[in-house]
Amino acid sequence: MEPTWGALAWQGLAAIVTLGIFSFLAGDNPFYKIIERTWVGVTTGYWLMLLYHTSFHDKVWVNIVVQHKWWYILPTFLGLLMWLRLSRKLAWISRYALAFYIGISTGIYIPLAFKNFVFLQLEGAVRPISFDAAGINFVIALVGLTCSLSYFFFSKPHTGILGGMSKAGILTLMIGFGAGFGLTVMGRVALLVQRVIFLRDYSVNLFGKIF
Amino acid sequence: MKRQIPIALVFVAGLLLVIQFFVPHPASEFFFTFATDWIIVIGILALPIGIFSLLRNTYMKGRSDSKERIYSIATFAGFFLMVVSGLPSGSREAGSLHMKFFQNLLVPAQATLFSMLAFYIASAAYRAFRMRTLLAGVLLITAFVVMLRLIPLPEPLSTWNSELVRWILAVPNMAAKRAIIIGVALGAITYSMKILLGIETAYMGRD
Amino acid sequence: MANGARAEERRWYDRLLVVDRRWIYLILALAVILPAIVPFDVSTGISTEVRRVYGFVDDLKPGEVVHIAIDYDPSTLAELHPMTEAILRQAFNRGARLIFTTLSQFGPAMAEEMITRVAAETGKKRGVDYTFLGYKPYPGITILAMGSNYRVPFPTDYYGTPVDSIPMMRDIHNFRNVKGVIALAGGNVADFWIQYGNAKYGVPLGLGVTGVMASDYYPYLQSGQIFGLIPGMKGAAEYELLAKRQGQGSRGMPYQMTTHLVILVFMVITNIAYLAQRAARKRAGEVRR
Amino acid sequence: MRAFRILGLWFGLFALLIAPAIQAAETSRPSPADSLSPAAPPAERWRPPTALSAEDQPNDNGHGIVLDWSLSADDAQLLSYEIWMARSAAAPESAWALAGFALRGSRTYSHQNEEASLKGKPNPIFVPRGTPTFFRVRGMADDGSISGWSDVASATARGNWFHKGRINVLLACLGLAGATLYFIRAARGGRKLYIRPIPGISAVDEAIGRATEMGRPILFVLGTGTAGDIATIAGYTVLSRVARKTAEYQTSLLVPVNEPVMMAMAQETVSQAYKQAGRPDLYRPESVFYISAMQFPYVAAVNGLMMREKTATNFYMGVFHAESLLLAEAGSVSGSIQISGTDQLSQIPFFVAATDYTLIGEELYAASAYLSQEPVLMGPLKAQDLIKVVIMAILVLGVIALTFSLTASDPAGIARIVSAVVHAV
Repeated sequence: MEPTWGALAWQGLAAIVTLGIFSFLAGDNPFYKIIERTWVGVTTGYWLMLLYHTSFHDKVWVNIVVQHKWWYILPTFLGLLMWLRLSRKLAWISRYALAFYIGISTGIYIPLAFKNFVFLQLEGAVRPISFDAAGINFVIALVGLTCSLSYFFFSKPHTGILGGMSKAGILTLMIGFGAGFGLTVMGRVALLVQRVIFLRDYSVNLFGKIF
Repeated sequence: MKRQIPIALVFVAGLLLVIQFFVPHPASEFFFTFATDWIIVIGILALPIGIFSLLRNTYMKGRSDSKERIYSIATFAGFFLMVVSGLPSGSREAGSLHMKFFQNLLVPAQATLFSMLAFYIASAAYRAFRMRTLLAGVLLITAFVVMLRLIPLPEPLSTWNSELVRWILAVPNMAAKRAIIIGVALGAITYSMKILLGIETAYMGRD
Repeated sequence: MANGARAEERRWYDRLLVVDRRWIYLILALAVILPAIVPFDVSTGISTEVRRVYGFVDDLKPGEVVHIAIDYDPSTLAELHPMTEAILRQAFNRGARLIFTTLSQFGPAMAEEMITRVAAETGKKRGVDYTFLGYKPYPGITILAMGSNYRVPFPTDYYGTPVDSIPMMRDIHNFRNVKGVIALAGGNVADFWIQYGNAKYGVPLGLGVTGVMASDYYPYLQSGQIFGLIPGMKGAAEYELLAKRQGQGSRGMPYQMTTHLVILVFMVITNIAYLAQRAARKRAGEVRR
Repeated sequence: MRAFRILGLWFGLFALLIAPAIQAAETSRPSPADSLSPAAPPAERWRPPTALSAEDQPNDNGHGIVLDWSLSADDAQLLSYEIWMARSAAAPESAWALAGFALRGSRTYSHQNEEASLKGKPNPIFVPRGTPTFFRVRGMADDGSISGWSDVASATARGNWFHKGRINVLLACLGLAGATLYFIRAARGGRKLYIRPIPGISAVDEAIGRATEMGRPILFVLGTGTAGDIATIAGYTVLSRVARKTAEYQTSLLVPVNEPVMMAMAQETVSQAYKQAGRPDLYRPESVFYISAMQFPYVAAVNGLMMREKTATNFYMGVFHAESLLLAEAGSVSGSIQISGTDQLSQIPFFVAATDYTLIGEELYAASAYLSQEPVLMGPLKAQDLIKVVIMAILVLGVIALTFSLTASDPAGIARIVSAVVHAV
């Protein structure tokens, strides 16, 4: 299928952007800088319109004006208080909004973290030991987990038994980090290959059209 | 007044939401949805002050430094372009000018920056993976072994390697992950309690 | 550090350790571009778990029925699409009849595109050689229901045709009538297939999963609950090698190999240089003392 | 927490990129009423399940019913049980709807459904609150033959005021809160508390000193989480400390943020820190500035900033995603000293590899206590460690208890583990 000039022009923009960002690898340069600054402007505009059409419309406009849920005026008022930050004298009033923001966020987090991160992980880790190779691995993992946890002890000096355990713990953590690093490479390279193929296809299309 | 009341508000709001977790009743569900909507609404309405900050800084830079002017103009142009093209209600449909810029500027820029991680991984591996200490050595060797699985090796090395990788992922890696998850959760929970109790108030001005 | 810098001449290892990282970027870029210019194959060793899935499909006789579950969505497409395509092509070429389902919410459009494309290329007809039943929520219940009768969760296929009026489905009621299930999963749907499809109904089950997920499923291979496993892009490449038809899996492997190799070589070089520098400093230190 | 941010961006992206897929899925999904009715009336061959009873499901918001029954006498021949429901016991045959399946051998099923209508049509398997719902059960074999119906049972779903299944979480919360308060009191009462040094944090002062000597600015990145993420809030604490030092040394400080609310909080933090250092005159609100709410343009701009401003020291404290390495590598190109800390499991490896000091997970939260050395802040740390001991005890004792309860019924097990160990060695 022959691409149109219009499509090629839009893809050309994409290709220029791609090259501009890549040029940062050679160091900061005007090409990168102009792409970066345009990008920031475009994103901000895009984000503003996205929130305006979706979040603002759904959460503020529809709730108050369409569905008459008048109680949504309260958070809207708090949100507007944030604008007082533009004044040096009245900036502190916005702390009321910040207080709700922080209070609600942390209040939601506490019990949820206990349930999802502490109890669920414990459930996964407490199993009977089976008497085979899997059982041995399980014991190793259990020891690794206990030692790694002991590395995060803050209120006792890491000497003696605790010292030994925390050393074994940090070793386990390092193995985990190494594995995490090594595993990620494949996915990132796949992304890079996609970009390279995009550039190759684009140049093939472009020159095919010209000649 | 300037600080005590907000700190009390943090406590009250936080406590109510902790209690909410234990109440499955529909009234409590309603409260939860409403509370999370507060965060969303405050977040949306705060956006203008963020944008104002960006535009003001861009303007100041462009005015004070003639070399910067062209870049500042680029930011402004990009911003207004997206706002004007995004105002009509049909602007979010595929094929509109707004979405064309999204597709051909935002998306490729994002994908490119993301793909640059491949280069950065290589250079980080070169700089950081040196056998300075035992710990660095362990990190290095594990990463090496895991990456080696994508290199064709003669048998039986290849089988040994994949067995080893499998073991690393299932045993020590799993233990490390669990420990960090549990540790982070405990740390964050205690920290949250400090916030609710008004002990930790850096964000509101008392260290 | 200060000691080494004071040495009158910079030795090879000193220079290697502070090399400008643009050289590193350049070499990596070459490693990515090289396979695009000079195509070559990576002869990966083929693991038994992949070979077993291939063998299962290769043993199919014309007319035998296989259920292929495309249970992933566009977010894991890059890793799972290559293996799905390889399996479809091979199964169609063996003359097998295929039933497709998807239990992933965003999967249907993507699955349909792949199925119709491969079917068209191998000259297979919908309703005669294959049936695409479409999507249902609640994977656990759906799998249980399919085990009793495909018509319970899927009274019609993806296109709205009643299943009873589809020629190839006439003699097919449930898992007893299929030779096996191959589930390509990008999430925990694979667990449901093991728990319900295999454990409850005993249907032979092969899995294809993403690279990161794979380590969770090897235990089932040992216990025999799944007959084979294709892990990620590398697994797909192995499969394509067995099928002797190059696809996206094996096409991606040269890039992966060259880049991984470059990074590994970097790691070796930097350590040799580092150890050499350390040894030299130690010697210098001893002499001075 | 991140859900709020996702709501904006990803909702939009999804709608744009995957909307066709969703639509296809939607159109291919018939309503449950017609999807779950078998094609032809099957033969009734088996004996029915008996003694069906229904009850309100506990610990829910009032849309769940729990059923119990006795197995059919032909359970061994069956494949599964079908659970059907209706709005009244005398409802006509066509008004009954299939609510779910339970496998052969199961005696209980809980049905929960909160959606009153599906695509404009009333949902036949919706469980209303406050009015009774009626159920009956039958068996089904794999050839499609069925059993007779059980009796009809009914129950009324109600919302509950306390979730009994979450008692463990409640106890944990109370326990930790109690221990925290106790240790704070103990510390205030003069009890000496120790805190182990955290390498990344001990390096903070030195790193700020270096920037001052070089006359270059300090960069503080709070990550790409939201203003309310606990890790971000922990970031404010470190920022507060750094800002006080920069005020004392008169070093310039740059805090680019990616969320307006985060900007407000960071401004509060920095301005207070300057006041505490006695230099409110040096504080410029512009030093904390907003760049972009989207992850990658934000990173692009911060990377540019590092290069152009030649920042001497970079701090990364908060929630980080793929940008961790993008920032850390750019920072190392510009020759900065870098100190990082995050709670994000998948990004810690990159920070460990590419920055000079890393606060691993929990260390980020302990940083504030270490920085201030105030007893009020160190008390909670002690409580946290106490809970950790409890968790380790549960782990080890739980595994031992479970293993022994199994070996008690299998005495040969001990011998097998010995032989397995010998084999492995």
